[in-house]
Amino acid sequence: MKKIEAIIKPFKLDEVKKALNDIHIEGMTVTEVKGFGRQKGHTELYRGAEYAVDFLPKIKIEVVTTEETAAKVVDAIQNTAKTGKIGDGKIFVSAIEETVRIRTGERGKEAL
Amino acid sequence: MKKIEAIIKPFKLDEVKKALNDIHIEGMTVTEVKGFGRQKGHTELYRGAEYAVDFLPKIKIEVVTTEETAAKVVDAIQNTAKTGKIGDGKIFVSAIEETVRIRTGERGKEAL
Amino acid sequence: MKKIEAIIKPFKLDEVKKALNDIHIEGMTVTEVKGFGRQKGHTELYRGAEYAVDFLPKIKIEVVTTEETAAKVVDAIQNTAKTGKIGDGKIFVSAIEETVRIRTGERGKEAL
Amino acid sequence: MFRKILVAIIFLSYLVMPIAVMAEEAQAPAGQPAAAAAPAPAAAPAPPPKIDSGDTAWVLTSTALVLLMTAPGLALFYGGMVRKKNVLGTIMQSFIILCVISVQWVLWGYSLAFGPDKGGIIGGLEWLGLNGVGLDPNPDYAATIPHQVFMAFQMMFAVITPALITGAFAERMKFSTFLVFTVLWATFVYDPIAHWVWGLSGGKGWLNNLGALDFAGGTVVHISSGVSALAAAIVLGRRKGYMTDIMAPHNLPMTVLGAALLWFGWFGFNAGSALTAGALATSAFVVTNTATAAAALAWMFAEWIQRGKPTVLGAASGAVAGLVAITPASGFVGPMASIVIGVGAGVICYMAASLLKPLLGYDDSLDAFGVHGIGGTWGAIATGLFATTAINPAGANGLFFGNPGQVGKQFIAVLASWVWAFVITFILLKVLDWTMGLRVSQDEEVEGLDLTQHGESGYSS
Amino acid sequence: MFRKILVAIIFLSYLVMPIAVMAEEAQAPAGQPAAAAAPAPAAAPAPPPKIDSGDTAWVLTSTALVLLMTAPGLALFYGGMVRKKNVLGTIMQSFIILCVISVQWVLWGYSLAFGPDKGGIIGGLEWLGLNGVGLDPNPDYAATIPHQVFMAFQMMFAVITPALITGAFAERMKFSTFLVFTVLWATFVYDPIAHWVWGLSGGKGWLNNLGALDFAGGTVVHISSGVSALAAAIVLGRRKGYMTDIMAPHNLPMTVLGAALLWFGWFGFNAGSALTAGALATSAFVVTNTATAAAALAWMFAEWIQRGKPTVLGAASGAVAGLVAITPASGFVGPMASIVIGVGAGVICYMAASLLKPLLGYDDSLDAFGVHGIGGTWGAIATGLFATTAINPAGANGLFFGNPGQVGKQFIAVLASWVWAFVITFILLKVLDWTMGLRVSQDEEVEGLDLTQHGESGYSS
Amino acid sequence: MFRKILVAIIFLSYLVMPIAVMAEEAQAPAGQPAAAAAPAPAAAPAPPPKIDSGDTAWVLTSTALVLLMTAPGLALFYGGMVRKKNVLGTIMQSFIILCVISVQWVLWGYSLAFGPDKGGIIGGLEWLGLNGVGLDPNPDYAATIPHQVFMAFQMMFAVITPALITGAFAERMKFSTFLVFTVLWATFVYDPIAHWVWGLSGGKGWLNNLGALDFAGGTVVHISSGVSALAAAIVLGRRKGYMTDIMAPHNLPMTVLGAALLWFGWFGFNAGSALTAGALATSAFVVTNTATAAAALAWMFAEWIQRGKPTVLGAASGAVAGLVAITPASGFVGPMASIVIGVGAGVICYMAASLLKPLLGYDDSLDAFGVHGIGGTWGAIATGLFATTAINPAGANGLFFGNPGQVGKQFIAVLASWVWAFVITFILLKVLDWTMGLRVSQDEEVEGLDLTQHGESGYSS
Ligand SMILES: Nc1ncnc2c1ncn2[C@@H]1O[C@H](COP(=O)(O)OP(=O)(O)O)[C@@H](O)[C@H]1O
Ligand SMILES: Nc1ncnc2c1ncn2[C@@H]1O[C@H](COP(=O)(O)OP(=O)(O)O)[C@@H](O)[C@H]1O
Ligand SMILES: Nc1ncnc2c1ncn2[C@@H]1O[C@H](COP(=O)(O)OP(=O)(O)O)[C@@H](O)[C@H]1O
Repeated sequence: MKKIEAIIKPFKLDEVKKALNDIHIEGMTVTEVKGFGRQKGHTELYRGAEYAVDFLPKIKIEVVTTEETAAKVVDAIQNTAKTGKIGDGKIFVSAIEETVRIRTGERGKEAL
Repeated sequence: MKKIEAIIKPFKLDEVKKALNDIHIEGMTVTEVKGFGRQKGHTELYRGAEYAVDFLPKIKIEVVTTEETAAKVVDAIQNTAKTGKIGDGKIFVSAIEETVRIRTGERGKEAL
Repeated sequence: MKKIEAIIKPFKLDEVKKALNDIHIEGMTVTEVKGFGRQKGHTELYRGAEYAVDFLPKIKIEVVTTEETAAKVVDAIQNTAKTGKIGDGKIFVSAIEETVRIRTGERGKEAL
Repeated sequence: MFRKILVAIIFLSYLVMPIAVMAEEAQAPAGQPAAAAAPAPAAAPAPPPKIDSGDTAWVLTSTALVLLMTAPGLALFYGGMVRKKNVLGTIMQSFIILCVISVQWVLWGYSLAFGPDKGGIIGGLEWLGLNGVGLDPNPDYAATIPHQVFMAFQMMFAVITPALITGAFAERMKFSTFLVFTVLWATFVYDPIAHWVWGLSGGKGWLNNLGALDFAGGTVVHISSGVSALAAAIVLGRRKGYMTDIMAPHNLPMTVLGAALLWFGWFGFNAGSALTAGALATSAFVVTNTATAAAALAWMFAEWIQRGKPTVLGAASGAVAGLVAITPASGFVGPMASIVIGVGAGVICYMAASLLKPLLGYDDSLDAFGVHGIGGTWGAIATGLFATTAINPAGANGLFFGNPGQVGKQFIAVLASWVWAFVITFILLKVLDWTMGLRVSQDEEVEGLDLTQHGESGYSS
Repeated sequence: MFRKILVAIIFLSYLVMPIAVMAEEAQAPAGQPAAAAAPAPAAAPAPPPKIDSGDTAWVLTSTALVLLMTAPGLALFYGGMVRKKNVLGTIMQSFIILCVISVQWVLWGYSLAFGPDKGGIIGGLEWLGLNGVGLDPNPDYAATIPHQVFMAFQMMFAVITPALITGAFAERMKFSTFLVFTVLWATFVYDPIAHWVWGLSGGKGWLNNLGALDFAGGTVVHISSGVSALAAAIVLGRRKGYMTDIMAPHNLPMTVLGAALLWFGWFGFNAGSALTAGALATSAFVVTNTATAAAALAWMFAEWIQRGKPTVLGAASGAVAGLVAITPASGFVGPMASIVIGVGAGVICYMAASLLKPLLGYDDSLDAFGVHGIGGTWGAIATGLFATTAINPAGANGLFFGNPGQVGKQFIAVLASWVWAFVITFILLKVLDWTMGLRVSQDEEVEGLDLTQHGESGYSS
Repeated sequence: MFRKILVAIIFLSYLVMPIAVMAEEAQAPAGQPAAAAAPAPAAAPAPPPKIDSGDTAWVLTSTALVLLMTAPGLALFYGGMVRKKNVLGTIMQSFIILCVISVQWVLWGYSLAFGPDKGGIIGGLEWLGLNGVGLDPNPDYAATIPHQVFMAFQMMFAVITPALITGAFAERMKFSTFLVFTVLWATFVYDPIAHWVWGLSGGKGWLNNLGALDFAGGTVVHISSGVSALAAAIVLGRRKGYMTDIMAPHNLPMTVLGAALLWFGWFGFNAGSALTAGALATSAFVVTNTATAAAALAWMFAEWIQRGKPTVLGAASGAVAGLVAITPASGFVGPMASIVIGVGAGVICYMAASLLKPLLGYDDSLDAFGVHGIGGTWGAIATGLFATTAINPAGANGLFFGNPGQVGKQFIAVLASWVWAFVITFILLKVLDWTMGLRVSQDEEVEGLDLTQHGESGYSS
């Protein structure tokens, strides 16, 4: 099994979720994160103290899926999360050795 | 080494933590996440605008441990996090190649 | 490619970020997490109800990088995040099989 | 089913209303009563009471201040203390009580509590719908302000009292049942006790007659709500996870804001109860502030000494305890006595909330009993100790001023309020439990009142 | 460029000021006018009006209360309803309007609205810079309080009115354009309408002359702002993501806090409008509270019946709707009528916000039109139904008290305000759109007003 | 050890109290003094001063408003500006000062500040424990309201002044030391300066005697606190991470709420200082509002021009700066002058906070010195420029009204307050540093005051 981790712009979450649903991905886990990269941040100003905030709000989506579907997931995310502007984010793919559904104890693909 | 990542229902965290302590797991990292899956969300209503919120609050627990202990960890989590109702969550296991304890620079098992 | 995940003390984030910049790491993703380990927590007191809070605020930094740079990243983090006191945190290294830059569709090293 | 009944009731009342409007206006009070009444027969024995603009300004202001105590004051004080998932449910309870009782009071509550006395037990129905409650002063209650200001000022007391109880059943009560309970409780617990202590129209309420002192509502407001809170905590039972899960307040700045607004509003409550803007209001104002400050310090130091840290929630809770305790005494005691009353309140209520409650094991979630029941009782007794006619000639002396009998009278008033409040509340809740159900389901309790009762989240992004 | 113009304006005005100061003081009003005026010729026909301390205390208090309505009241009510990224931008709009109009009013606003009448249409420029607006009473407006208190009380009305509009264009308006719009709107919409309804110095405003009743600002404040809000929602267009993205309120406790402060402050608004502390203020106070409570319940029950849940935002919105609707009627109707007005307001505004708006598709983001435009219209008409001279001899009877003609007068007042407010606002916004631009860019809208307009975040850690 | 001392002190004082109670009551003031005093010898030269209900209503209201300024006003204004981990510690400082000084003032503070004059330097101990401070008016201070209202009104000034200082040492001071400092500072800095400026019983304070004008506390409240804040910032040193870490305000809506409540409450502060409800209160009210609005705009535009964005924190800070600057002038100047004072305050305080502070490098964390020290100084001097007897015959003319000498008097008052406040505060803090320690440890500073000083978290879930 593969885990696809994507860092995307927050306002793209809804679209990405829909795209994944369309390819029958039925589960995912989402985390609010802060990203640092080429996209530059902003400065904030409080009574003359100027702070450069270079961590930007991003959303991390994690989907665990079978090897076969993994490529489709990557494509779906890449297509929908893309705006073409710097800061669109990354997709990382890694291996998952085992999956368990807590409710039933099912393992492997059935657990997804 | 293995990393066990479990997505569980928030109110189960305390129990799971205790169960892990019982099998001598001395460290873990916990993140507030939002989950999307078979468990359906709820709708919220604000002056007639009805929003379907299908991301549900979940807790992600990450434990890195030795290969030997990994199975025990999975079992401990599965047993305590289970309520039998949809949405109990998943456990994912993957490989960790190296671990470092920042304080001492120890590596590998000693670092856990 | 490797993913380096480090759990550090929150007030060390700025220093670590600078150290990574110095070795030309241009991207990273940061999450607020809670850690449980040897470092003990604190108790809170509300009208006589005493709660032991043993999850401590920590920061998780994730950097995906090439195999060659991975060791440098680990060292940079370990050196700067270290205070020598319990609770400094851990660094975990794992394998990443593929990386995609959403904006361009680039893959592999170019996507970092 | 509840929805259908609602529909019926609402449509019915809406039909009835316009008729009531016309009826009422037909005998409506004159706009400028003093002027209008002037050309009356010159030989009239008593001149028509004249409205004093300063007194009216003060009581109008005080009325607004007491409204502020319930919402946002109490709403935030309580709202900050619950878990995030119940913040709206908790705030809503105070807010909607303000709405419900504002209507109940105008329709029948005021008449029951302050209407023409029936045997010292209850007011008559003569003043239903504010019939006859006009803009001329009613000298039985206050000779220099329009009768309706007095009515409105008292309304705010009738509002905050049931709102105080909500601290006991926080985080687990069904909203629909809660609404019904509120109306019943106001009618069967609050209105009678208010009549006993303050009823004066065409005969005194029996506790009033007895000579028990209660300047601004120690028995009527605090004991009645606090003791009912105890009954509620017992009947509803503990929250799921009580004593095991972490139930830390989700937003203490909100709680402190609420406490500070309570303090601010309480000047209306106590000093407004003088119903004039003069020496008595001043005295009540000063002792209110002093007792509150002393109680906050006392709770803080007591906790500091006993548990090692001076907590912010402790200081805020102590302030509220001091406000509660000084309430019955506020028109009868001097500043030094108020320090003693305050320190006593801080220490006693601290012990009630953090020692007595865990000992006995009931889940009075936000210490409505610990602060209002116990603090109100201490205040009522302390009034019997420290009252002096040097401050208020219309009052009485207490034990320390040579009149030990006053303590006995206070004791009877306390006892009567305790018994009535506990028994009636207990019965009301039991009946509601059998009929509508008091608590939300376990799953709903876990998910929180905000989503399950109201379909909303307190905080989003 | 905007910055440079700013610099110029500021430095210029600062230069001009000291001159104005001296000019003003030269004819400044006496500190203790009554005393100073006393040794005037004894044969003077009318004695100099005497300041009443109680009335003054009440109107000073009321003025402060109405200030509280805008900031923090409305600022938080609206601020809690937007998304996190726009909380400061939204709060800032109310806060800065308070600052801008406080200055505009002193410099020219008061003169336009209340200054010597010019043909019933507008006030003259005689009172620019408060020239001649002193500390003696002006009996045209209020005989027992200093003229400047009346001015200050009215100032707070001029402040809150444009602030109400901001609910319509929340989350997308450019701050610089918004500032300019505020000044223009106050000058060209508010000041004239206020004059029509309330102008009394040396001639009556034309709606006043007509006999339309508006006790505390149903047309002047609520219709004018609500209808302008509709125009703004139409001209600015919908927010990006409207009807598709989740736009849940980011902090409902903040909204409830704001609503409760509005309720509290509104006692100053309505009961303060009596300009004396007596029977009329009392009556206004009581009906304000009653209508508000009834409206909150009505909205809550309407939503409960129709959608299945009683929401907290609904109850808070209903309360505001009730406050709006009772405003024009508050000095003319009795308590039972106020319940009818309140229930009507709750149900009608609920339907406007949750049925009418989605139907027509405009994005009146925080329902400024739905609540103030519709609720204000209902209140103005209802005044024509339920007004009675039994409450206020200086008023008039309404339809239900035998005077059907009053409804017609109310209708004209409503229509005039609707047309003027809509047309002028529409023109102002179009012109500003062509010149300065009304909306922030799409990217800025996504990033939020807080960062892009003000360089700040509402919340950090 | 601190805990043990606490126990001892508390138990001791509790024992002593009941005795004090009796002593006090023995000579307690009459409840209805006017009535009681009436049957006095008819030939008495001066009639007993009569309480005016309107004036009393206004000063009672004002007293409550000034309480609101400290908690929740200032508590939230400051609380929102610190980092999340220090929110409770910061709020607690204001809240507990309210409690501590409320007691200190009643016990000895009022006597030192306003008691029978000793050589123009300090009040005597005759009024310890409010001995002799009764419910009859004291015409030295206010002829138409009970003496105790005046005492309570002044109490609230004594409360807010040390609370203002806490902005300077936010996020790093030890709570126990802070408590001791507060009591000492009130006694040795505030009480004497208050006496110099306002002492009038049996002899004038020396600055009063000199003819320096300070209507509502420019020197007494703002310079004394602001300059002490500078001393505190210097003695305590910078926060760990100052100038390197991000220290953004954790909750700006909270700060704006605080600022708005300060504005609202400040009407009590300034207009209440008239001690009557009439022309003078009105004038003070109007100039307070105008100066505040002008200052908020000035700070906002100054920052907009210089840094490119109009910030919300800037507007809120500017409003507070305007309130500070108009305070000493509020009973002596007209509306146009108040605009000049306000604009000056906005620009000057902006420069102090955002240019001067980084230049000199001290860490006045929340700009207590920049706003209150600098703004108060500007206001005191400006009073000498713009004061006119046309507004207040009991005042004096300033430079622009032909009396250049007044500026000199103002300057002396400013200088005296600066020197006294700085020197005594410096000494007190140094002594406390050697004995108890001023700062929390580095680790505690990193963990935050909430957990380390109070064992609580501001926010949970
Ligand atoms: N090497 C990396 N490891 C982990 N996360 C990364 C890495 N590089 C980028 N990211 C994440 O991706 C986000 C977008 O990256 P950025 O360089 O700003 O733009 P782009 O993806 O368009 O090149 C960052 O904010 C960060 O969260
Ligand atoms: N394929 C997946 N990848 C990542 N997370 C998942 C996946 N499927 C489920 N989850 C996580 O597990 C949670 C529970 O899943 P759900 O389908 O609701 O119930 P169940 O675990 O009982 O089948 C989800 O809320 C989500 O956080
Ligand atoms: N086995 C583990 N798996 C995941 N996270 C861990 C593990 N052990 C420790 N951590 C994380 O590292 C943090 C620091 O660990 P701790 O034992 O307190 O101190 P130290 O790193 O100095 O040994 C913990 O708070 C937790 O977040």
